[in-house]
Amino acid sequence: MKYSKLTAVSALSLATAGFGASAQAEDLTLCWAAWDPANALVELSKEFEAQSGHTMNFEFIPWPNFADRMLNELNSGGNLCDLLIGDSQWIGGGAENGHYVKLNDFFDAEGISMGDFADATVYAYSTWPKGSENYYALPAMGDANGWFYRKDWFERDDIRAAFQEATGRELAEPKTQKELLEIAQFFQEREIDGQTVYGAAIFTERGSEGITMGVTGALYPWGFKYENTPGSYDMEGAVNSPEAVEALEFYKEFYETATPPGYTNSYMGESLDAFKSGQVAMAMNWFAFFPGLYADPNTGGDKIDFFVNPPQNQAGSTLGGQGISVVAYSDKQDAALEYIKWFADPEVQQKWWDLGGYSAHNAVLESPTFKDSAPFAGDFLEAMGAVQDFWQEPAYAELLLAMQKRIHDYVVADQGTAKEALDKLIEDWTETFEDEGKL
Amino acid sequence: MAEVILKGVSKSFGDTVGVADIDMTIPDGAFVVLLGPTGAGKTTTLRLISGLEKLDAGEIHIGGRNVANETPAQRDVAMVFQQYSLYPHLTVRENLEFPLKSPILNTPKDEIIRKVNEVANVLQISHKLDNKATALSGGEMQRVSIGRALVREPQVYLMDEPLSSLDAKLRTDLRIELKRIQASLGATILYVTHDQIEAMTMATHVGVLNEGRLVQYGTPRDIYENPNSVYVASRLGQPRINILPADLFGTAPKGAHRIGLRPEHVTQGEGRAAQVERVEHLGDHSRLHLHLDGHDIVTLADPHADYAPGSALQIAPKDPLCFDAQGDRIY
Amino acid sequence: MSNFIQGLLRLKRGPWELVATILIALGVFMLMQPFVMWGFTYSFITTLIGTVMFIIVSHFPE
Amino acid sequence: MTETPITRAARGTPPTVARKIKGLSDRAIAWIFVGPTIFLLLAVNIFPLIWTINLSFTNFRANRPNREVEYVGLRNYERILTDTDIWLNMQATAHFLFWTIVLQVLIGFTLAYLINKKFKGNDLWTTIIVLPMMLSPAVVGNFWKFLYQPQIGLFNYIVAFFTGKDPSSFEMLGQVNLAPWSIVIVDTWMWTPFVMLICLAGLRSIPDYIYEAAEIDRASKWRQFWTITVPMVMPFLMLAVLFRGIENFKMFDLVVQLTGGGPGSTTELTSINLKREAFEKWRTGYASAYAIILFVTVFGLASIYVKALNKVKER
Amino acid sequence: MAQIIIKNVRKEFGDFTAVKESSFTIEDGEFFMLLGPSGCGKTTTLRMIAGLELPTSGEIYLDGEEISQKPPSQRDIAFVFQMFALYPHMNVYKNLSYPLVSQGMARRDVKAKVEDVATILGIQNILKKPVGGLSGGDRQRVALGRAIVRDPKAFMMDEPLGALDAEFREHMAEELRALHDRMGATTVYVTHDQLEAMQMGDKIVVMNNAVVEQFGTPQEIYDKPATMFVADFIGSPSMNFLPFDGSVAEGAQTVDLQGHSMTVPRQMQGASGKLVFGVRPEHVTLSDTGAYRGEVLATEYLGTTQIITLDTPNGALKARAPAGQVATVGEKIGLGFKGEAVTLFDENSGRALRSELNEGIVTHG
Amino acid sequence: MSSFSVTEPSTRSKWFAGSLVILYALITMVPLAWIMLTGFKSPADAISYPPKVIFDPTLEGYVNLFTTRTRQTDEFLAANPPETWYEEIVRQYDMVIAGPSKFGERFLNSVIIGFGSTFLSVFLGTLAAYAFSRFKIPLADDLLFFILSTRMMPPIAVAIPIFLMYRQLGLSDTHLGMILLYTAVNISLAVWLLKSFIDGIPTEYEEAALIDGYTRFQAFYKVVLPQAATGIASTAIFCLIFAWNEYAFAVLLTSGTAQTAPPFIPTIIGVGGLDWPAVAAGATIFLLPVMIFTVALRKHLLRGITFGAVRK
Repeated sequence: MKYSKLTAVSALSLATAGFGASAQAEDLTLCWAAWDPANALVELSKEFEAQSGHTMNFEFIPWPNFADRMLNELNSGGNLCDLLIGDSQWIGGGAENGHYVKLNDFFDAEGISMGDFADATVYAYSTWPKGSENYYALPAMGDANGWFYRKDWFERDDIRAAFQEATGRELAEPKTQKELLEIAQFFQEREIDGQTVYGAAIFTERGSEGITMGVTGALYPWGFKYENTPGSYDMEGAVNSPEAVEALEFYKEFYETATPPGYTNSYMGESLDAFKSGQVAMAMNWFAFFPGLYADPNTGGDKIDFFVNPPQNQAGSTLGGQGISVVAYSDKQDAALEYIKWFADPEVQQKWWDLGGYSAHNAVLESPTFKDSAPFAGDFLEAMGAVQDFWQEPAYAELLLAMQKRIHDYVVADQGTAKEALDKLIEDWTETFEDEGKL
Repeated sequence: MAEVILKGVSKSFGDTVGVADIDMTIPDGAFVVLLGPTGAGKTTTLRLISGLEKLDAGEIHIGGRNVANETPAQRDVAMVFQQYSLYPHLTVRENLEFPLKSPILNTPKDEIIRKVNEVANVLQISHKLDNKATALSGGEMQRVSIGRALVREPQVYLMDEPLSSLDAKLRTDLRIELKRIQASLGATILYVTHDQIEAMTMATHVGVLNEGRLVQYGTPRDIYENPNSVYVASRLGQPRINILPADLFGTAPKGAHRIGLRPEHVTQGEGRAAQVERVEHLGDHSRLHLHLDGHDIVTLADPHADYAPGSALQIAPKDPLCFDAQGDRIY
Repeated sequence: MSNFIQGLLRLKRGPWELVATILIALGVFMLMQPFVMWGFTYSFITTLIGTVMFIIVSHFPE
Repeated sequence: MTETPITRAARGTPPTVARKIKGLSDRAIAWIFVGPTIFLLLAVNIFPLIWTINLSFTNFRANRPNREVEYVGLRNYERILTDTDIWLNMQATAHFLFWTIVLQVLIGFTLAYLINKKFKGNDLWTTIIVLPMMLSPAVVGNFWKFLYQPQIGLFNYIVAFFTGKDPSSFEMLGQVNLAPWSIVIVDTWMWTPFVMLICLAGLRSIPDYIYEAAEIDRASKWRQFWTITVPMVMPFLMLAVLFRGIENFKMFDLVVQLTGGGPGSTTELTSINLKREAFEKWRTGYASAYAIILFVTVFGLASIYVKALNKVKER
Repeated sequence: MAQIIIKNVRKEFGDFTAVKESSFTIEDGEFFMLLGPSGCGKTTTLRMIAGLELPTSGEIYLDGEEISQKPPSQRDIAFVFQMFALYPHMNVYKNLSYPLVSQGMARRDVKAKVEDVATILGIQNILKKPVGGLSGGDRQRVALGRAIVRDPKAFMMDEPLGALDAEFREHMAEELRALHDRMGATTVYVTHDQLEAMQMGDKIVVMNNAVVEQFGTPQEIYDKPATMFVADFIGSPSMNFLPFDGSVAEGAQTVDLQGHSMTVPRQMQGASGKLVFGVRPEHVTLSDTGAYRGEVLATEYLGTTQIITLDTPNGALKARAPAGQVATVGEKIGLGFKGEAVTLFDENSGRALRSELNEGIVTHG
Repeated sequence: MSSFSVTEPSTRSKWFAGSLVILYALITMVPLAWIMLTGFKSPADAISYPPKVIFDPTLEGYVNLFTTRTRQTDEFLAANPPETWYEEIVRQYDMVIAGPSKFGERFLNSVIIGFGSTFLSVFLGTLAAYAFSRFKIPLADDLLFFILSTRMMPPIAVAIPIFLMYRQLGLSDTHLGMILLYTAVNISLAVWLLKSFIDGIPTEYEEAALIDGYTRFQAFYKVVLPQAATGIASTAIFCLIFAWNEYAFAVLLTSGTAQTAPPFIPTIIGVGGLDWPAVAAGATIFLLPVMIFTVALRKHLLRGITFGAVRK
């Protein structure tokens, strides 16, 4: 039991039984964020250990530090990680700066076809330049930002009645962003079972990517565009379009009128906490957490249900998710590739989904049983159909930080107007693209 | 033991002159005291001989050897410092053993024990051998540091005001003891002090330094009785010699610019009338502070003689020392 | 005051160090003051001059 | 000539022993002793500094090794020094600096003054008071974050207890008007002992006889305080203020853990801002210029500090 | 200017008694020395007079007024500290004016007064200088200036020359005494240097172990020591003590020392047992004929005189002889003592036996 | 009235001063005491409102700190009854201990890097301090200022070129790299502090040894070193505390292999949000050595924090 569980691999006997591709057993380190799916991956990888004889080590870093630490690691040419499940936006930098191993030859040799994976995920997680057939990662974890709510409260008659009275509508999963806000405002500071509850937990985190990921959940449905013409970097009129301004003002209103006190710097963890402790009626978060939420003994099961980020002017969800890449500075690349090969196997992918990971393999997603395999499975497919991602430029970090600052300054620190914030954002971004030589 | 010869020894520190052009011979077995005020170059001379400072010019010979390029270790001298010469982290015994164990002497073990015990006996510190050096009284410490010089048989002992940090009583006792040890070992000692009593009582030779120069070198009696300048005359003698205009008591002696009158060389009851300013009763004698034509004169008197301040007293010089305008002695 | 100016003229360390110290302090103040933008803009050069001056004048005689 | 160890050694000893006796020259020892330190500092401090100066004139990005590096002259400096956002960061730093120093000096001096009354057990209590400053600022920042949690945090609870407010009605770390004070409070908690210790050294450096002289000179206690205590502690206080000034000007770990610069940019001190530029945005050239600006400022303050240090040392 | 009377003053610090009941009187205008080894209580006594310490019991009168429990500021006394206690952060002028400003004197008056004092002490040219860079002598002058600027009733000086180097000390002592002679202010001066005390003092109190051993003029104390401690402490070399077992009757004029009869002043008090024959080195005469003989151990040349150390049947003895007298080490010489200057002591109590010589000085029984 | 002296504060003012200082000391201890208490709380108690002062102590925080845990199915749990007390603690959440956490490793890194850099900086610092104290070194004042100023530099600013250099040399995230870096930062303190200690050892001792037949180098290690031992020891502790507490360089230049505890502790997470008892436990373990050292150092504290300028 215990410690031996991880290392209970009798290396020699099993190494030969597996792939046999590498002569020696290696210690591989896989780096990822510390969250529920990571635990699933540990479970899943035991099989790989048994088959290949390699030992898997894991370096899981909490989300707020994840990008910081990993990009730092890559940029310093470190070989801490052999395998990296890196955020979708990193792919540009990873490819251009040679952090990631290009996988085309390997895929060809091993017969792995990107056609077997969902198009949106291949586009977002694997390719650079976008849409080209240059692969730097294998889609590992599909993800998008979605919502969950207290189904038990939504179903309570007293609450339903009160809602009806307040809004003249039935209390149900919101169909638009504005309805979402209305529901949240309804629950704000409502007394339920002797406890004051609040509307919804949204992302407001400043340090890494939190508030951007949250606010884009409003921006995309309003029709926000990064550029007027894709690839032209002409942001004036797109980024600060009236719709974008409205969406931003909406998000600020949401923050001010329908979130629990103290949620000035909250991201995934805080959102989960708020929900699990029964403080909020709704919360936004990544699909990745949904299996865990569903399994939660207090607020899971039939107390919880899920919905896709509601549309406003159009449908739109913020893309999450990651591909798995081999780090170019690793000196165990062969073993790392072995892992990818193993991971790409449809059976493994199915198991991955069963354990709580979001597979992007068509064999899994298109399986007839998929939709009913979990209460959020259908929502997941729907969300993935309308996802948008942040800039995937090599200068992504700079672009993101600018947005973090401008949005947080406006929404949380209450400085300036929405238009000013977006105007300044365009200035920042323009400067970045100028430095990049793209403008 | 050896003779030490200094030839034209000079040393300056930046703009300040340490010592300048010193010629001096310290005969084998002599007890030479260098006397002078702070900054006269006494300690510098000592440090030059020991090799702690490097010469600017001149030569130093120890036992006939020119030591210019030798390290302190190679010169084979022993030195007693004014203070801080005992290693506080060692016991008395270890302190005494320290020089014997040096790579240059590398004395065999039983020899070390023998010598240390011997020296401890001489200095009467045998019972303190295993004490930490810091647990000793000031007098004992100074005895041990002298002992640390004595365990060796160096060419010459150099002592830098070894008694100055002790109180008066102890100083008197150690003075006599040191003199006795020197005599019994026949050691060559170069001893630095600014205390004229020490210079006069212990030395076979006294060298008087002034601003880095050796101004007179001779026996204590010689220096006291036949100083070659005003400067030397005022170094020795307590109360200090009266330096007066040559013509204060009538015609000046030929060529003399100033005369030096030791207090005991003032004859009372004849000559010019001076005014008694103050009488200090010092027990064994009294000091009379006199005033004559705007000059202060100090002379001695019987302790019980009754002089009232303000009264007059006739005084006359007896065997004055005569100096020229530069302060050099004429006769 | 006249002592101070004389010290400056004779390249004495004390008064010059004082001038350099004041420049550095002024530069630091300009860097962080909330009043005028040009103060912020020219703070760096002020501090730099003060610091370089300090290094030089600390070798002047006392 | 008498037989001495030297003559003996000179005659028959092999050169190795002679060298052993003679040893290295003082000059050689001096360089051998200082050399490694200077070398290490050259390698780890000076060489990188020169590199930074060089980089500050380029548009280099450390995360884009394949891009061509261009010299852009003073453009990085120009950008930084005309950037109102950075100016705002500087003002946030100034707020932090000013208030921490004011509070620490007031409380620290008062404490030192009280401790100097030499009541029984003052040593023990002094040691206890000193503890916070020796701790890791990052860890301290981290657990103060816990203390500042609305509702569950001890700080809010205690404030609520004394003021009757609802503990969840205010958020030290999240509110624009409170966040700057949240870092001031923690820094003051942590570093007041430092100012206190130095003031205490200052107070203890005033010999009793000075007060006795003043007493003989018929100065009142009040006059003694202002004409003797305060001016004589002043050099020490200067030392403390300069040191705290330098330290807080480059403050990073504590604040990163506490507020991370937020909310918005209200507590984004220069170091945090610089870290974002250098290690998150990876605008290395630009950040280098930024670093040089901080360098020069700290260097200037440090030279004044060393002057103060030597002044205190002379006492 | 004032007379100071110390009456049964006692001072304890916790368990430690610094000064046992002491009484003496300092006359108006006197230069009064408190002399004793370190730790004898002399400084504590001085500080009690100044008000820096309050006595545990006893009275102190300044100019007829009982002041023993008043703070220093109400005593009108100036104090010169051993380490000078100049205010290090002020310049000379500020130091000198400090007591005046503290009293609330008008600015113009302060200036005039400070300049006056500076002129007296010859320090006008350094008024603007910080005290840090001054030489020892100048510091001393500033410290004195700060004391006299106020025209206090009395001056207290706590080893004011102790921090100066030996060469300058003698000079400064003369300056100080001259200043006193000019101003005529009552001065109480603490020192451990017997020569300084003899040279400068009008009167001396010798203290040892918190007790006043003797009180009198310098010559009186030298000639007629009341205790062995005083005899030993005063004079250099100090008094020779030749211990002997024997007895002396009241009225006796000789004592028996190792079988030799020695003249002594007529004794007013009889004693027997362990006694000590005390004679000053200058009262030892050397002769070839003397029956009481000693072996020369060492000679120390001192210019006009020399000190000859001899080994006698009663122990070591030092004699002061003219420098010209020849004495070779190892030689045995006859010794004579100047009988009328001899003091006999009781070794156990350490007290001098009463005799014609010390009549009126030694009163106790 | 018996032991009055004008400079001695009265009993009443002592009492008053004493109580104020003690009050401050107690207030200042509250956060520290709270964090130590929290280490012994259960996660629920840690975030309870109002904050709990009295609670059932548990070692859960410490167990969580040192282990990683996974949730298991009921069947699995039933089949494997807990064997140890710490296993039992996690069982109440239907979990099992999966292995050791990274905390031990990071703590060990702190120890290795701390002691390594301390040794190096004290070793080099002693040599340099001796040279500065005893020999005429050209431009010594400027060198000393330069040495000190390196410590004043903002770590983030220094980190930029260091990062690039280490990347080039392959020193990123290595123990050696961190040891060298901390040594470079610490050496200034070591040189200044030790210089002040060595300045306090009179040169006469070495001169005596030189005359007694020893070489300069022998005099250094036979005479100076033993006397400087206390100074060296306290310098070492100061250096150790710095390396122990350092965060900025650690967070920028290490990511795993050589990461020290300060950047790691704040990232200890539990299921969901931060696992405060585990964080508190980590903080307690991490802070405790420094507290002990502080008490041991109290006599040299001032010297250390003022680079040797102020002696107490």
